[in-house]
Amino acid sequence: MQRIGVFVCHCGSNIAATVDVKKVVEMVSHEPGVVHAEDYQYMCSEVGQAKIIEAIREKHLTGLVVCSCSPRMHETTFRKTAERAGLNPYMVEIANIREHCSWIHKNMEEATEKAVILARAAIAKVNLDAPLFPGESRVTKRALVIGGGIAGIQTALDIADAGYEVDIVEKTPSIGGRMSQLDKTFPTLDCSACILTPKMVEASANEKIHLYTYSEVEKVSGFVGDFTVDIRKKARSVDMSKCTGCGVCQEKCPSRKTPSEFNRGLNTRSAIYTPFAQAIPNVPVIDREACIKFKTGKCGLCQKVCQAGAIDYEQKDEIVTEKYGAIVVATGFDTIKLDKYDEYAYSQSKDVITSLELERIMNAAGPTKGHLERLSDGKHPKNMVFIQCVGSRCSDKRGKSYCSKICCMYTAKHAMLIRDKYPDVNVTVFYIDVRTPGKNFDEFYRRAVEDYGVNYIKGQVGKVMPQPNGQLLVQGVDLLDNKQILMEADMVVLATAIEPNADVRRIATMLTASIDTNNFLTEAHAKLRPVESPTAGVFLSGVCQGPKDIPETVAQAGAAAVKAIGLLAKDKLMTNPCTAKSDELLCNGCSQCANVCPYGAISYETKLINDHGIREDRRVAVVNSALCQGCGACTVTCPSGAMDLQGFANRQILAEVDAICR
Amino acid sequence: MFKIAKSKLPELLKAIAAQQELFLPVNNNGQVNFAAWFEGCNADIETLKTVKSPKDMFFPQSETLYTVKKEQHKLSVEPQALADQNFVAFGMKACDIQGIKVLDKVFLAEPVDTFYRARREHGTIVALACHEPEESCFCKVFGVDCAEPDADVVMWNANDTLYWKAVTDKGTALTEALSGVLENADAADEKAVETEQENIRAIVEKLPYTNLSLEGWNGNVTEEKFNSPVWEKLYKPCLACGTCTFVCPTCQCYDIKDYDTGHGIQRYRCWDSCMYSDFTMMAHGNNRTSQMQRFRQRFMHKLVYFPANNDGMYSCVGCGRCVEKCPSSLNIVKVIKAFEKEAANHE
Amino acid sequence: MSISKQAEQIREISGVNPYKCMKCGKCSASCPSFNEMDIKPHQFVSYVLNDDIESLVNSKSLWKCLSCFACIERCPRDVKPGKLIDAARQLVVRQRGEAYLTPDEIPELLDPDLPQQLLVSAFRRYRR
Amino acid sequence: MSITANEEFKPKIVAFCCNWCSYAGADLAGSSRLVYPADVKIIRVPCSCRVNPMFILHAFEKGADGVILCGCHPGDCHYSTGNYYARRRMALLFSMLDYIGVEHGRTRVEWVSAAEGVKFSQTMNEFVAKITSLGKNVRLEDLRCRK
Amino acid sequence: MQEMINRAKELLSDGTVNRVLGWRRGDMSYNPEPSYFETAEDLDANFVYNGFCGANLSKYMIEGSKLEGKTLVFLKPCDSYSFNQLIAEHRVDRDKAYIIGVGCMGKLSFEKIKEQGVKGITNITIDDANENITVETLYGEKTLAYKDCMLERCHVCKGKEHQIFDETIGESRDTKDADRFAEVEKIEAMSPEEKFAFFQNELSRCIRCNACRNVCPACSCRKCVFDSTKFDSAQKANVDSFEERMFHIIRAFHVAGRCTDCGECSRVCPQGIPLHLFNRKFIKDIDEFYGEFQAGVDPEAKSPLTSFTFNDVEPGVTGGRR
Repeated sequence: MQRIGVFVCHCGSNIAATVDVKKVVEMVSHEPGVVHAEDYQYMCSEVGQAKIIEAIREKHLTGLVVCSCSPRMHETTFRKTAERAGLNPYMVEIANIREHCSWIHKNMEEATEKAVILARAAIAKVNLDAPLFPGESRVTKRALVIGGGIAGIQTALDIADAGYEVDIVEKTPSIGGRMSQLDKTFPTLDCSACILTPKMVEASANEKIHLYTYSEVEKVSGFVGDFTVDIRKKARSVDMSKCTGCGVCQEKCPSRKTPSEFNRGLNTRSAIYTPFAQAIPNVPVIDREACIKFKTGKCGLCQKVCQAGAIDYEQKDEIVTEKYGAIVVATGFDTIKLDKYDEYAYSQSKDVITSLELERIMNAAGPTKGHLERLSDGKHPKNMVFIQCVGSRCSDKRGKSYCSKICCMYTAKHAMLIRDKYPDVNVTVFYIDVRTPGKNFDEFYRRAVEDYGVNYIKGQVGKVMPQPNGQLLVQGVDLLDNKQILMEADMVVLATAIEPNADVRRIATMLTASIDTNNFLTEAHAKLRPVESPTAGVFLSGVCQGPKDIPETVAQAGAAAVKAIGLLAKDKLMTNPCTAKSDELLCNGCSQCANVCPYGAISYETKLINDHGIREDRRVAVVNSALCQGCGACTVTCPSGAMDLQGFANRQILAEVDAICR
Repeated sequence: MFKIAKSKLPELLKAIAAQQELFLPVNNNGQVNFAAWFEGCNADIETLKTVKSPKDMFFPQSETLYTVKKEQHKLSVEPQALADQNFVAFGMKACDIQGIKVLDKVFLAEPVDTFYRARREHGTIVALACHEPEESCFCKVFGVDCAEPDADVVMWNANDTLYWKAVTDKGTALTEALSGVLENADAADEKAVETEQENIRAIVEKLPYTNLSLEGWNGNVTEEKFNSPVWEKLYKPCLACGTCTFVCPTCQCYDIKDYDTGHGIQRYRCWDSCMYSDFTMMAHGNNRTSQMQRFRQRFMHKLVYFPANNDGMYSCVGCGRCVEKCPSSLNIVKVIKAFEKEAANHE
Repeated sequence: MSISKQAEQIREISGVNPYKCMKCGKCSASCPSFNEMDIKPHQFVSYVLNDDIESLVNSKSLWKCLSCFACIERCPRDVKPGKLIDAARQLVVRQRGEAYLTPDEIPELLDPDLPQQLLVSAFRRYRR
Repeated sequence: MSITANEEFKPKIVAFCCNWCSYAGADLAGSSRLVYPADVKIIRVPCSCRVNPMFILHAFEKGADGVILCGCHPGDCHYSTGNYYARRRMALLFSMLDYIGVEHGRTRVEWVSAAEGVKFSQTMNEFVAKITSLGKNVRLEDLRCRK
Repeated sequence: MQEMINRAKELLSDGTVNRVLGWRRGDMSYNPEPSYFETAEDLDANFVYNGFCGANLSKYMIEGSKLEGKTLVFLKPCDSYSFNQLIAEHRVDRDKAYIIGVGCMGKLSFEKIKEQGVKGITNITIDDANENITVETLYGEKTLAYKDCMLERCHVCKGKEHQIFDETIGESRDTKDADRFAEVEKIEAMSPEEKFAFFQNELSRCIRCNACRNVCPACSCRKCVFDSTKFDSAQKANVDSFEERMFHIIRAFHVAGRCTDCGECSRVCPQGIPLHLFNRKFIKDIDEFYGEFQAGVDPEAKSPLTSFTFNDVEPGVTGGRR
């Protein structure tokens, strides 16, 4: 049995005017475990706290109940008071007799009775309280960034800038990501490469940053501050230390039929390749699927022409194991597949293209060397139609329910660039809504209409029909005119919805980070913690969390970096002791608790258990108190009651219920 | 001897209920159990076996022992009043009555269980001979004659008539109080009862378990049976539920628990089952740890320990409820037969 | 806002939630009978929402819809204007008291003005 | 003990409130002096997902007349997903209580944010009125707990 | 049956399995028991498979998984759902089991036979076509239609497809002739007073023997909350009607989303309480609220109570319906 002291606060007249505090003191003094009860004007004052300390020392109290204002106000105060008197701070419970009682009730008798009941509930809870101690864990001062696009690069640069080591793992042979595929960027029309390349160079030159390109995260274990990650460095077949990046191998390679990933399959590349001219590192890889040497054993031309002797057909995948304190996910996006949107004839005509493909066509390093031409016959188009919201804002099963956010702006950009460079081309844009929230965004869109004469039609396209003469017949509607429109076009550009990179599912599972129904990674709080994952130590950067344009991505990348730096700056992590705890003897190992844990705090171990004389190996749940945030979802999922929450234990809550109902 | 047409059963019951509290087999949604009589209840004396044995008329599944009340700082203890109303247990079978005798050995021996004794003293047992014994019955093995139950009053159910014979003073007193509804029986009726008894005994001879042998269970066999390897094979299908114990007429183990009513404590006892993992889990914590041990306990108790302490009286009465009700079809007969086979293999 | 019984019936028959419409116009863009209609497919939703079922059932569109299902297939919001207009037709047919025709009753009821499409649509609806 | 006609029925109501939204909402109701009946007693839990159906049945067993669970609005859970689990659990539990014949309305879930002091107080007023109209909980109480 | 014995003997002798988990012939026609077999002789003499082998052997594989080597286990179609669910919960080890899916003609209920006025059974024979059963008794012989003697669960059978197996033996017959949720719907249509009276009456017979819990493959807890002191819920007697209600509601809740509707609870209840009505209510609700879900089909599937969608129904809004 505890030795409990009850302290009833008057809070001036805030409580005492409606609650008979003397009566409360008198009533609770009869409760089991209560050895001391007193009231005072202001319990939170220095004098009030001194009274508490004195009582703890003199009456050897083991638990405190303070009947006062909301615990949200002074729970911490009184916990510290208890600690000063040598009592475990978690042996304190607050009965909220101000906000929940005196302030809302007028009748003194009624309010006093309720205050007594609230005090009894708190006493019942303290009776079952146990001292709790925060845990400590160390922090590895190194961060991992998964994804080497603009989000990953910016995060890495910011973390490195603060003086911490940071590794970037990039799946493709070069960092740069989606942004490296873009031609110009809105709303200022800078050349994408001109602003991205310096960042890429900076990242590769920074001695705190280590790049793992052509590599993938294979396995993640551990938890916040102490992750262990296996990284698979795929065999490049080119020795990075020897290669000078001269490019002769790529020129000589006889296998040239592989569709270029970088150019979205609009042209081909060699089997040994760097994705694009400014690639970092500027070291090619051999695509073993396409390479004649690997397929037939004959060829080896690249090895012969390489003066540096960098070609190494024997190279194997390598697993590197590293430790990290924080992980930033920056896996980016891709455009959705259009196979379910046959009405736009994407698969039927080469002249129906996605906007990202148009970026490559417009780019001087692209498949058409920057000339706007039809891919079917190389002719210069006269009429171009842009269709918005292809797969975005679709609540049916074909598309995505969300707005992809960037399409309105890039379509305005495309329309404007085309009209600027080729004033002879008529550009029509079919839109549902034009969404331009952003600094100088609406002005940008209006310029396309007002200064460049782009024809914006409010309405959608129902069908694109390729004609025998190579033209595309577009059937749409002008809602403002209430007319159906049939027009011929030479090219149709689809503002295709974006979706998280396909790898994100696998990565989220490894990190036990949660993802939503659209595969976007979930943030810890939609408003207040937008760059943190609910899994402690995991941060989100860029489009993996939700659609974003470049400025937003860069801003979020910086924010994620700050959060990671904040974590890395700590030497030790103190953990909240009100965490879940599993009773090994009762645990079934059924995994249901882990299924509901938003933090991935629960893992399973096979352990030798001695259950009253029966010794056997059992699969049991283990809660990592560094990760557990104490929500209690697992405790209710656990059918055997093995899982309980310290500080809010089952029996404590039941005791409160008993005290209220009796 | 007396008699009454079976069609007049409702009147008989009403007449008894007018005198005393009456418990009898009542059909509730197809399941027959002993329950308090009420006007219009679905009395069923044709079903041979009630699901639960009638033991809870004397030893209820749960009963309050005393109550502690708390007001401010004061505690007061209120003892539980003992049963003080007479009641009739109507339609009990011979095996169940033998079950009560087993309970008597436990609860009426020193120290006497006053709750049980009060109920025994106030209860009048009106037995019913088993008109059509069933295949799961093996009361004869334990010396029970289901054609002639040992009770305050015995009834036979034949020829659409209930024949009524008072045996004890209690029985006679009840019979006298019912003179308004019972008719006097004549010599032909006496003859009919004899015929019914012969019929019953003839069927009993044909029952599949009637010749079950208890050889090898008497005498000083504790060590031998306890250490037998047979248990290890036998217990495997056991689910560790308490069905067998709760339908059994002789299982007498109980647990004592406190219930927090919010304004005090009610101490009550309730049936416990040796099949449960927390059986005899007391402060020391060293209860039987494996289901094999718990399983063994139940049968060792019935067939070895109990007779050893009670002049050879087995605490199984052959009612066959466990044969019918065990979810995994285990029962005491299979246990006895398994040991018989084991013994045969050894020879 | 309380809605009329007719509007409610339309919603019930069609199983369409008109509030889901985002007014993109893809239905009208897809409709092969667009030019013959007085009320355009993308407007159907508004008429139901505005509870003007009267205009809808008296419209030409009711009988011009081919039930080709292009709007139903392509609607990105699962609103399916085709189902709405079909439901409006059901209303009219039911009001005429001919809710449950058997195929052999049809020939004598045939009205020269009745579009074949309606029959096709009705069979589609009741083919189970 | 039976309730006589002239004795006013004072329901016992247990309100489980999550620490982050609803408990703060109740605090706001308090600091805004928004009156609701004293029959409501609040138990603080970290999250609505901490509330085990057993707690609710236990409250009824011990004589509560109504139980209400308040949590953050769906999507606003401090722990991201807790209230979604709570919502499923309670939907099933309440449906079961309905199914076994407990009066509809003895249990309730309400999402109350930290800013919704008014909603908290209104909800409690409504709930107390509902329970008062339903009367004493006799279908789920343990008779031993009666005085 | 002979095919099963032969195959079991083969697998025993070639060392694939160390033992066989099946049904052992009882001393009455109707009481075979779940049992292990380790020798060919034992199998020949005592193995049985017929309409009375209703027991679901999946749960025995929890202990079976701890034994040395593989165990050959015979699973009926409905048992295989339970086995899958136990795999999902890591309670059985797939690698420790060699599963033979056995055909099922519907399983028989001793209670249903007795309900038809049968007393003093001495022998029961089932005809080859499984159309009729002949009951010999001390009081004469009686022929009953197989269908009339089937367990309730077989009338609402989920289908005779095995969800998991290494091989299958024997034929099955479709026995479904009733709607699985008809009984639940009937209760849902009652007034609250009628519902309360219905369950009050049914549960008044509960003796807290725990047979329903202990036979249940979903109730696989090492220690049930009702046996532990963790919740102040340790209860074992029918002291007051509340406790039975608490027990059965919480039991149903704990298995909600995990219950495969194998029907064992109702089969074993000595008091004939239709316990499946609780579980099936939750199954029906889950189907209606969150989309159709059958536990035990896919061990990888997330159970409805450990997942959610943003637009789930609100608690209580579905209530109060009649």
